Amino acid sequence: MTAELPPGLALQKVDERIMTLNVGPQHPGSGHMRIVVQIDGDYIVACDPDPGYVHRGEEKMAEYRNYITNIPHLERPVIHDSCNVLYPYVLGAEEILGIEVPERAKYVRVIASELNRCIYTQYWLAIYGIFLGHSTMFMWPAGDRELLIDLMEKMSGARVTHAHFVPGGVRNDLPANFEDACLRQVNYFEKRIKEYAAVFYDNPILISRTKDTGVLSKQDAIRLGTTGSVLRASGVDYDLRIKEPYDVYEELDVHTNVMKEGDSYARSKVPWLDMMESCNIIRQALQKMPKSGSVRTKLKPNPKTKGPETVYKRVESGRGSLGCYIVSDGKTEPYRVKMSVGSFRNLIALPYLLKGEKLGNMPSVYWSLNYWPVEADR
Amino acid sequence: MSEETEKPTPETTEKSVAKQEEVIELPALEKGLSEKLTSKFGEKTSIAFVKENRVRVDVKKEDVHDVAEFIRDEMNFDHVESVTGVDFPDDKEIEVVYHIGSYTDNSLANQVLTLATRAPREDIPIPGKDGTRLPTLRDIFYSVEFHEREVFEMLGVYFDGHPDNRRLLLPEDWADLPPLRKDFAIKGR
Amino acid sequence: MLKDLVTPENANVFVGKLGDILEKAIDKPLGYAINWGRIWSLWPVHIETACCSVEFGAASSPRYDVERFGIIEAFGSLRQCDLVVVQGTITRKMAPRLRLVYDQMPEPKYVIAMGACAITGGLYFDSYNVLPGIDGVIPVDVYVPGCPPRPETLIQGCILLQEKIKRMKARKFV
Amino acid sequence: MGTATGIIRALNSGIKHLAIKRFTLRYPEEKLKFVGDGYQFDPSTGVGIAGLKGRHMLFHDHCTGCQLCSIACEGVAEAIAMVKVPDNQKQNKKSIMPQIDYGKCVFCGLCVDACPFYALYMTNDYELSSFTKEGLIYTPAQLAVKPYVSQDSEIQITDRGATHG
Repeated sequence: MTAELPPGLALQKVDERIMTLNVGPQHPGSGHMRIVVQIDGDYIVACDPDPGYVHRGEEKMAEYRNYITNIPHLERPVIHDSCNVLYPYVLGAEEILGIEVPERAKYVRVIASELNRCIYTQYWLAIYGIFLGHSTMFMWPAGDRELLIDLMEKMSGARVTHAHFVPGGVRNDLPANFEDACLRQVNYFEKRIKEYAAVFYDNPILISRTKDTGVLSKQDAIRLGTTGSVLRASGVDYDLRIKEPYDVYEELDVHTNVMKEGDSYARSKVPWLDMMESCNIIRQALQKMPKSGSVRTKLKPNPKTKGPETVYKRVESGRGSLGCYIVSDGKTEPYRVKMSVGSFRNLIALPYLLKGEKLGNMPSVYWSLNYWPVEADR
Repeated sequence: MSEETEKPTPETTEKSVAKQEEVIELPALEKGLSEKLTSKFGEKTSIAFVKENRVRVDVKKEDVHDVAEFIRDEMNFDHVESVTGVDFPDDKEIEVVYHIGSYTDNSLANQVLTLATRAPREDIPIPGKDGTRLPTLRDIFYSVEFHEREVFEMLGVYFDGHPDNRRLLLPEDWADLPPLRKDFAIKGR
Repeated sequence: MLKDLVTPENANVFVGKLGDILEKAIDKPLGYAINWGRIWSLWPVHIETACCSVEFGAASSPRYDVERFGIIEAFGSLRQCDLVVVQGTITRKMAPRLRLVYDQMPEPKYVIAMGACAITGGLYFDSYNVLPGIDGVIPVDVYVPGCPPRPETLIQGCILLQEKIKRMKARKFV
Repeated sequence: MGTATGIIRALNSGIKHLAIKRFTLRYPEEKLKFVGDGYQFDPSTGVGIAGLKGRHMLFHDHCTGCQLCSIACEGVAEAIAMVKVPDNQKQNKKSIMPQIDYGKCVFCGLCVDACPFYALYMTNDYELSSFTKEGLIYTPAQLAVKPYVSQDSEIQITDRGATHG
């Protein structure tokens, strides 16, 4: 004899129990994207991310602009990480146009790139705090990030969209007394972020919300092709600053942080550890940087070869490996520019991780993927 | 384009010749990779170039599945970083480029293997229903799923065997040409 | 006497006239009080449309702290909001959603167009998927230029909006 | 670590901040101090001079009406339009000068890099909000005015945290 179900439940078929829920685009826990989730009670059965709300056609527009006017455009996908998102394009354009970069400019680029990585991660952490209902964790990172924004503002003249890197170096030299101010503020910044441990990372409330949710095993992280902090949180030691050093990263002592758990907690902790590493790199770069010299070589508008040429350059951005594929046909405009961005690559893990998860864990899993919708849509 | 980038043409200046010699010394590992592919597939693959950290292989669309399987199983490349579609209206072809990297093999960590294939291009595209088709690589590299969806909507290349060839980024009511084709003109250009 | 004046036919007109007289009588002091309340409790709706949301977040951060001006941090439920800060690009996919959000908000409601993309399309003047400014979708009260605007510029825009509300007729929405 | 001790530690680390100095910049009263007078470009060396990328400033006696700034902006935002200068103002050879629409400008500064005659610079002025779109269009006469910007405040790092003094 089978157990009798209550009359209401016995009549319901499985399909009727499943409800489709739209999360976003107007929702505090989704940002500028929509996630269509199917839930059975409290559990997510299927998830279908629907990006594209900020798809602006950057790649198409890049085909109509020359190598220098593309610069303000191609940094817009991630404005608070604009140096890093422009970096592979600039490296690729240098190879196509045949431009050498002065030594001092390389160091300035590395400092700017690391400062931007911290600025990006701080904003990401602030939003992670909001998603988890932890107001202090919005206020602290959002305030501390202003210290570094001030440095970038001194360096390039804009708060977030710098347009500072150009093929052949950077656009202007560092202002006077920049090194002292940078060292002072970076040291204070590092002291501040260490305080996050007690209030956030060791906080039992955070741990109970993020431990063992959305576990991505090492094999799956490799199979899904995830990148950046998501990959390193799953136990794969892969960082392009070490594996394929560009500019002057070879001469600097770079370490990466790897965690084995692969859950939301690890994915939220790895970027925080990386920020401390970035502070180390900035200090090293300030020390080794040539004290004077040229920062920009003259731009050549035409590619060095008249025939077709392809370049694929990668850098490690705040969200992981960021590649830029440039096809040139000898004209002053690139024939095709493709940005292979970390957010878009990590998006594939979202339906995979959310399946079987509780609906309440959705924000913590979603934002722990280090995802920035504008970048994924481009 | 592949033949032209393969070897320096005789007209190259002295400077680029000197550069070319430097490059030839460096990529021992890359040479090994390309030889591995040519010894297995022979005529089917053509090595477009061997640069520092970058090897590019051009294959026909019938062979792309076999070559990709060999790259994964025998050469330890395990994920696709990006899938790019490039439109060549003069050749009446659309090139689809897979950039394949490796996480598991430490010696291949700085290598990107570029696998390029070409699909026939139709002047009046009906995405999904015309002859612009390629076999999907999703059963080999799981990570191409969203990238191939993007190529489908941006260039109209249908991937046979892809489980989920739906629209991804463009608006739901998009009824124009696929926007990354060269004959799709943007405002005022 | 009143009973004779008011017939079922003209009752509506009569009540309306009475309301007009009442409103005119207390418009000035009441309107001032209502506007004062609106100025110091602007609730922006939590809709990020593009990358300017970074600087909107910075404006709520401890350094700039727009709560000093009565602009409370972005809020989830749009039924309780009266301010839309359009934070950047409106794509063709987002435009119907923005209109939907705007239509669901109760009167009175104000719109700040933040960033070059929201004002004229900015960098994306020739993109295939971006609207040339949001004027065609929703009416705009204050334009805040920049790409993205500095938080100071946004705060200045908010102060301008408060000035505008102060001079608005509150009666329209009573 | 137990749950109770963890929560107490978290609360404790937050409570310490009651004694820290205020970080808030009281914006309309105090304004940030920037490096220099704004972003400038030196065509003789080909390298810029660090500064804030704010509103432009046009030097009428240097401008020759060559349209290079307008061409540089063409691919970026089309914000610069060359307009006729009224007869009663300083003229140049073609009697055209740039007019900038700040509803389109993205403050990238590529127009400053393009100017070979030291005529177009950027200033520290960033307060450009307006009620109308027309109010965002700055004519050559408006661009010639040097903005008055009071800058007094800067981040200071003390033992009791960062503050704006």
